[in-house]
Amino acid sequence: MSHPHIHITDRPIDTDLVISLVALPSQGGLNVFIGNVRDQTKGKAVLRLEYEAYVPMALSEMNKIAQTTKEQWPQAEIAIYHRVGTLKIGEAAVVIAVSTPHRAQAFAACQFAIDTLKVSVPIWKKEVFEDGEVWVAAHP
Amino acid sequence: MSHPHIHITDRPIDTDLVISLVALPSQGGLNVFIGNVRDQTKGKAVLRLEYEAYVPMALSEMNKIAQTTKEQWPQAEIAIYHRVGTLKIGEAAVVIAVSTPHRAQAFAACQFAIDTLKVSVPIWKKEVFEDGEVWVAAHP
Amino acid sequence: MKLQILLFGITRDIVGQQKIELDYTGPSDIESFKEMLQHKYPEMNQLSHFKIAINQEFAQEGQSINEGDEIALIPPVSGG
Amino acid sequence: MKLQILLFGITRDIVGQQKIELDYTGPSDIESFKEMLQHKYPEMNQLSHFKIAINQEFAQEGQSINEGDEIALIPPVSGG
Repeated sequence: MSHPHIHITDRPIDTDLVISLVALPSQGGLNVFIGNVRDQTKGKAVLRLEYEAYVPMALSEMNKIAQTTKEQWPQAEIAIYHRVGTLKIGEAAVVIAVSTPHRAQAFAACQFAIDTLKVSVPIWKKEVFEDGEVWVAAHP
Repeated sequence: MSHPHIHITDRPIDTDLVISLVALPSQGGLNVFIGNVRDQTKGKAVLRLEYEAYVPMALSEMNKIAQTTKEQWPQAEIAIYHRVGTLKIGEAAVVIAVSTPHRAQAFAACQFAIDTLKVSVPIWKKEVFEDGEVWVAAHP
Repeated sequence: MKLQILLFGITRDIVGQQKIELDYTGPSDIESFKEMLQHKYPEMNQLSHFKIAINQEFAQEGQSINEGDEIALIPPVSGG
Repeated sequence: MKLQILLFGITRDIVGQQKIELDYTGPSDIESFKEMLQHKYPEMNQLSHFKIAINQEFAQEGQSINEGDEIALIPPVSGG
């Protein structure tokens, strides 16, 4: 079953919108992770990033993250937005918002979600430098 | 020395503004904690909350949190906004944003900041119910 | 010595004022001062705890109060 | 069996196409299929690793490929 607050988009992510999806009156703690494009990697200037996704499988894996989060923290509400396409420095590649009745669970669940996304969701980024480009993590 | 991104305000907190204060091109990970007014406490419906601060000391303690965060996570940028006055259900009482080059530190530093704020900053909230009001945590 | 004391949260409700002036004649250490307040306002004993701030800093054990200090009662905080 | 294989990230660069069609005649288990790819595209051996997805799920050890499956190469992911 598809989770309503999981999206892959080629438009800039509206952080306020993602937050609003989980901001319920019963939830006192809300934690948000935003992954932004950095201006350098190991000291080398990055011009832009290009993200691509195996969309249907990426959505399926993001759904699994939402389900597992719900199993581990039954009161958690979660929203996950991931951007694809060409991103400029400072733009958000991913925004994850988690709300829970109390704050400790919101931190733990949000960290679980981004840590899992980083290893399980088929999305790839290519860093573009002045003198070339590199698929991140592709080579040892 | 006063930290530039620490504020106590009687106006609604603009989450996007707080985030923008720490969103630097060098910082890839950004964590945000939002503490919202819940609609109930131990099953009893809350109508609204009233927050008050010993403002100069609260700002001083919030500054110490920023300083300690910077000592523990030297690359962290932090912003802390706390609301005072009458808050409706669902409104944000506190927003803390922390950015770091990599994500794990952003989570740890943001959690440190809110955990410390909860015990050290002289701000008080009164829960207003249909049939009375209670200063939170005042009595055992 | 004459002291002005700022009151917040439930301590303001207990005392019924935001600020009081006291002519304090007891020992200047913070513990004696706290005992005087607990004696004068017995409802303070029902709180989880309360602290004293001197010049916008939490008072340390044994710290002295001096005339002109900004004194504040800090009941259990509940920000966030 | 005839297979369509989807390619992403660096595997698309290695193969030079987004999608290839293969007439695969080897054993149907995922390990044999991977070996065939590594032999056909030696640059795959230089990757940190790569996985195979069958019908949008990571293939499990020993899993079989069947005609009509949606097969995809999953080089090391780097989302977020």
